[in-house]
Amino acid sequence: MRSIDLSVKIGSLNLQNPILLASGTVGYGNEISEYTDLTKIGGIVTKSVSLNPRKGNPPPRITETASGMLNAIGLANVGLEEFIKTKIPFLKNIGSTLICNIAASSIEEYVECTRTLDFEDTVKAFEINVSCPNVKDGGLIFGNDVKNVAIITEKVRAVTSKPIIIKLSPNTASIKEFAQAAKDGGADAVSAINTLVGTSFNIYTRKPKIKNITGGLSGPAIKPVALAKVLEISRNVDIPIIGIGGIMSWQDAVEFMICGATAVQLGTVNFINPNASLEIIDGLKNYCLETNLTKISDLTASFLI
Amino acid sequence: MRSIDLSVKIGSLNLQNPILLASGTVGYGNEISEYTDLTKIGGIVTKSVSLNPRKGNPPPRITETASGMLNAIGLANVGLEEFIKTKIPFLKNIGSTLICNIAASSIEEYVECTRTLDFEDTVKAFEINVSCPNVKDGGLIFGNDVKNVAIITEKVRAVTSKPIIIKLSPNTASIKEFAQAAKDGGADAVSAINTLVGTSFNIYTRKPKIKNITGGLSGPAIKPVALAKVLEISRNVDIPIIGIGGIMSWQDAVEFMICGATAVQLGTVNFINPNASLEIIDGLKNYCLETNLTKISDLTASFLI
Amino acid sequence: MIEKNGIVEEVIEIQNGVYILRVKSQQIADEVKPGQFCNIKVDDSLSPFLRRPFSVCDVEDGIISFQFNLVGEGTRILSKKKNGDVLNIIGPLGVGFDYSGIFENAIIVAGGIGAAPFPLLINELNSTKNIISFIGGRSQKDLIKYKLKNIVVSTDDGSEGFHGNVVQLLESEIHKYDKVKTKIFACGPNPMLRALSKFTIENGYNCEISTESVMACGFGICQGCNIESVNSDRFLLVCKDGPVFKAEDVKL
Amino acid sequence: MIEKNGIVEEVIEIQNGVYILRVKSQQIADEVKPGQFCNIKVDDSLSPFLRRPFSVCDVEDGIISFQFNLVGEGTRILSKKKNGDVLNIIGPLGVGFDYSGIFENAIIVAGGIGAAPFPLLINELNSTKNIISFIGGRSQKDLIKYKLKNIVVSTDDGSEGFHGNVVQLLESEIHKYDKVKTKIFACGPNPMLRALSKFTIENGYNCEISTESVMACGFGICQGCNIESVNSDRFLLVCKDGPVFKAEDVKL
Ligand SMILES: Cc1cc2nc3c(=O)[nH]c(=O)nc-3n(C[C@H](O)[C@H](O)[C@H](O)COP(=O)(O)OP(=O)(O)OC[C@H]3O[C@@H](n4cnc5c(N)ncnc54)[C@H](O)[C@@H]3O)c2cc1C
Ligand SMILES: Cc1cc2nc3c(=O)[nH]c(=O)nc-3n(C[C@H](O)[C@H](O)[C@H](O)COP(=O)(O)OP(=O)(O)OC[C@H]3O[C@@H](n4cnc5c(N)ncnc54)[C@H](O)[C@@H]3O)c2cc1C
Ligand SMILES: Cc1cc2nc3c(=O)[nH]c(=O)nc-3n(C[C@H](O)[C@H](O)[C@H](O)COP(=O)(O)O)c2cc1C
Ligand SMILES: Cc1cc2nc3c(=O)[nH]c(=O)nc-3n(C[C@H](O)[C@H](O)[C@H](O)COP(=O)(O)O)c2cc1C
Ligand code: FES
Ligand code: FES
Repeated sequence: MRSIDLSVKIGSLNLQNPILLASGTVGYGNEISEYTDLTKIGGIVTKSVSLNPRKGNPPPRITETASGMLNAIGLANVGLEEFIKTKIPFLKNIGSTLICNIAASSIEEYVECTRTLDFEDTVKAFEINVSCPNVKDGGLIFGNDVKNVAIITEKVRAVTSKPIIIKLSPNTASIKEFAQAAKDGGADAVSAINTLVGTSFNIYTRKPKIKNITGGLSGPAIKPVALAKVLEISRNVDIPIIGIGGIMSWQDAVEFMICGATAVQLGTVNFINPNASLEIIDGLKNYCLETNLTKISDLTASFLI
Repeated sequence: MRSIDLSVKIGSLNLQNPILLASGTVGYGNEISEYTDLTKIGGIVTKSVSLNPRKGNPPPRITETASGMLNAIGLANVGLEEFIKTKIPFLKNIGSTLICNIAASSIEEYVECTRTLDFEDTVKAFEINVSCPNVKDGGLIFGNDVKNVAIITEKVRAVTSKPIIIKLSPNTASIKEFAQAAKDGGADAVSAINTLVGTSFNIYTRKPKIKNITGGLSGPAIKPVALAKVLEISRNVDIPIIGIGGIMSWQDAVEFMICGATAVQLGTVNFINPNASLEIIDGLKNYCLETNLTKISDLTASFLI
Repeated sequence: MIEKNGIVEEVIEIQNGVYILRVKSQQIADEVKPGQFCNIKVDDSLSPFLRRPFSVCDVEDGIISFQFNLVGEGTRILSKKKNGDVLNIIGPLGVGFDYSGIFENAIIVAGGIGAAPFPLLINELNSTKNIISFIGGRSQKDLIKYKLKNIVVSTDDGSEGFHGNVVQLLESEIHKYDKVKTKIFACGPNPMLRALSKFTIENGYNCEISTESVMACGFGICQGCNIESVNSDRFLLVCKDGPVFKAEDVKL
Repeated sequence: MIEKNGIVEEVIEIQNGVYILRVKSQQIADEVKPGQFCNIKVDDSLSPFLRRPFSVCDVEDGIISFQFNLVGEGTRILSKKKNGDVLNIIGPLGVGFDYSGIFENAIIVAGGIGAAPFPLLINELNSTKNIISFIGGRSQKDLIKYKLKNIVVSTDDGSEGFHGNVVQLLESEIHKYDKVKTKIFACGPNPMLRALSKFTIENGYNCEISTESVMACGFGICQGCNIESVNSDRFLLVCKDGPVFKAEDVKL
């Protein structure tokens, strides 16, 4: 059997393969490590961390939808200090490339978190979440203002030399402008997409099924939208893209790469099949064999249109 | 059995019930009339008509997705003249309230179409499509510029006294601004939503599954997004809303009304169950009985949040 | 054209990956004409989302049958149906074959699962017609002969019959039949139909082809199944204007 | 905690709308403790999308059983499973009942389908324990007695046993049992658990409740199943910290 090169590069970040686990869908890696071998994946993006602990939104905070789900976890996390104290030690030992996702309610908070985490060798790159739809402060307020995205990127860039990935919101008319702003601000890559704003109501109580009223839509339902956003960025902005949104199978991962993604993240699928990442990596290998690809990176933006 | 009042009012337009058939998903009513009784529904919105005939996009122009489909029909239609000559006569006799959907590539074209159709008694209201994602000229170019939406509404308002409904795009960060612009321009209602921009690729040919590259995503996959848009408008702008997006069952229709819709439109479901409209009307009646509602219009914006 | 719940009689795998699904539906059985199709909801879940179109293969005692290949999720679910299962079917749909003319030789050209509509056509053809079935497949095991008549075979790999494709086979055999007394009925993959149309048009044969397209509704309301027309600026719809067209009327 | 394909042995409707699903899974059977649950993918389609959580009801010879109510799409699909069907199961999950203490009376309080986890608990309880099962339902037909012991019944409509709810029943009977030698194990709808917790906390009973929440993953990665904690500012997770909690530890 020929050997296939599955490795990909995002700025100065080398990944053994393009399969990452998405922020907020695998916690800090400990629980999922019982179901899958984290040493085999491309990397893991941690749950968004903020300067101070966040309790998150009250229950119920998830609900099922057609081929997807809504969540309004509200960036529940242990806060920067405890993250460094209790989570990093475990993460050091999982044998997987660690990308740290940062969420914040102010530009200063983004900078502060990045600066502090920059000292942690375990952290190989930052994903800056400017696109969480489920918190009142920060999140989409940043993500929907192209100037903010540029400023945040610049300021974060100033305090770290590690790769910076800006995670973009799909809840905009023109994602390419945001990708351009990220690039101009000095980002190494963008990831697309975060969840779409959605809601769902109980028709007997007339109350929202999610206490927060709206939540973020994820899962295969959003895959066509995510692919279109990746393609839009890919055709307009020269920056590596990490594709996210509804990936359930290796076929989906390939589709994202063809549309322009250098790597992809798996989110919701982890809840349904916690070993999906390894199955997808195997599928990618077979696809490369089947289609005579030696380097998976050749797939990126190989669309014929 | 108590009698239930299913009628609703949109501006000066009275509908016997809130179930409309969505533009582009039932042609001009003739084919679907073999499967359902159009005299029983609230009304029918015709396929977007433009001043001149449009051939539409080359095949393939649809593809299935998870709980949904993409289409890029490209506003294929017979053009205004033939519409009046050959379609209106049939539509006169279907015994259903007729709403005429107009698409255009220029403000003048919108005005011209509305002015001409205003003379047709059969046409009871206009739905102005400023949100088609599948044509290069017009469509989203208008729909994503709030100033255009205001101007189009005003100009169309000036040439007809029939109810005007502006059909809004979900491909924006803040749909409420567009609803407000429609209201300020003199619209009687808005309909939300048109399709979301999406794409899908064949992983072996690396070509898009839709020749037009991107298409519009419809079906249950988008329901949570559509509901959130309806709720956003409902909480911020005082204008009647026609809810659209992924309705498959009476439960979905109720959910839209609770979120703020005065009426709803059925789109993609017609392809799968051409008699869905009548089944949904029956379901609404039973729901009213079950929950002691005498007037379905009391449901509109009855959310408890 | 009706929407109807049919009751599955049985599903049989007639050869590797090729199934016959038999469904009780008196009304469709009474109405259907050769070359027409039905649009089937394979189950009542959201996945797969759309209906799936299949040609009616045969009719017997109020039972319609479909012949299908295992392709993806939809056909996999169909292949697992059991006696007594309920299947929601819209049909018969579209324009079938026109076999009303005064030809003598009915030549069938079928590639792979393209054989599906022909048992019904053969049944309906006036018994005075001379029926010849040219069928092709990649290999011997891909040949579908189910209820066909006077079969002449081609395989791409030469494992049975003529070594080559079915259009080449036809070209080499057709001199045996008087052109004006012959009508060709074809169904199969697009490249085959394209080659066949080229041949029949250039040589003045009367030929009808059954085409395929992605479909949502199957009865003319989604406009998703368009096909380029030769005679008009407008597109034709495979589901309503077809699936059977005169070879010279459409561009594949 | 493992992910495993189990083979369905059988599904039986033990009473109107209540099913027992028996699945062969030696590994889960060996590991599971009373009060733990499994997260089941009811089929391999996208709809329903998420797994469905069910308490393990009983274990016998490498076969785990679940007891469930017909609620919606997911349970409807489960109810149709046949012997030999494959079911993807993650489990055993969560923290079950703590029955290690030195109590003498094990009082079970179950509302409706809340009876599900108790057959396994009863099996595991030291045979020296005195087990009493208080069960409640809206009406006689809603009472689930499957494999329970020493059953005392309440119905909202008085059609069988005590006329009232199961917590009222318990309150009227509990004086018969020495408080310090008694431990209460409860499962049922939230209003019942709320009333019960209020009673047991105010009266100093040792009580554990099995709670429910919407779930996606079932093992701690989605953070969707949060429940208010009494002792901490942080939420607890029903799937990981529960589903069984001490009554005094959570706010329902
Ligand atoms: C008029 C007509 C008649 C047909 N008759 C037959 C028949 O008699 N026997 C038979 O085996 N097949 C027939 N087909 C093709 C058949 O519809 C597809 O094989 C089937 O839909 C595949 O579904 P799936 O879910 O198994 O595959 P998937 O690959 O999962 O389908 C995914 C999507 O692609 C579409 N699709 C896939 N293949 C085709 C195709 N070849 N043509 C059109 N759409 C496709 C499906 O409808 C669906 O929307 C016919 C198609 C048409 C248009
Ligand atoms: C830890 C735990 C143990 C459980 N044990 C049992 C059991 O032993 N027997 C039993 O009958 N039921 C049990 N349930 C409830 C069971 O999970 C739901 O009845 C089931 O998920 C309904 O699925 P459905 O598709 O039929 O209903 P649907 O109404 O179609 O489900 C729609 C959505 O709501 C969720 N949902 C619906 N009802 C509940 C509920 N009561 N609790 C949590 N989520 C719900 C579903 O998971 C799904 O996401 C348990 C729930 C939890 C959390
Ligand atoms: C339960 C849940 C929690 C999430 N939390 C975060 C988060 O903390 N930070 C973040 O950047 N994205 C978060 N996301 C978004 C995912 O990382 C991902 O962008 C999104 O779910 C789309 O991918 P998917 O369809 O594969 O799930 C969350 C998603 C889910 C479903
Ligand atoms: C095949 C197809 C064609 C459509 N054509 C039009 C159109 O011509 N004009 C228009 O305003 N909307 C058009 N739409 C959008 C629908 O009217 C509707 O807004 C959308 O499909 C969402 O509703 P649904 O999820 O119920 O289908 C079309 C949708 C589909 C699926
Ligand atoms: S399949 Fe819908 S118009 Fe032909
Ligand atoms: S269900 Fe996912 S964390 Fe509990």
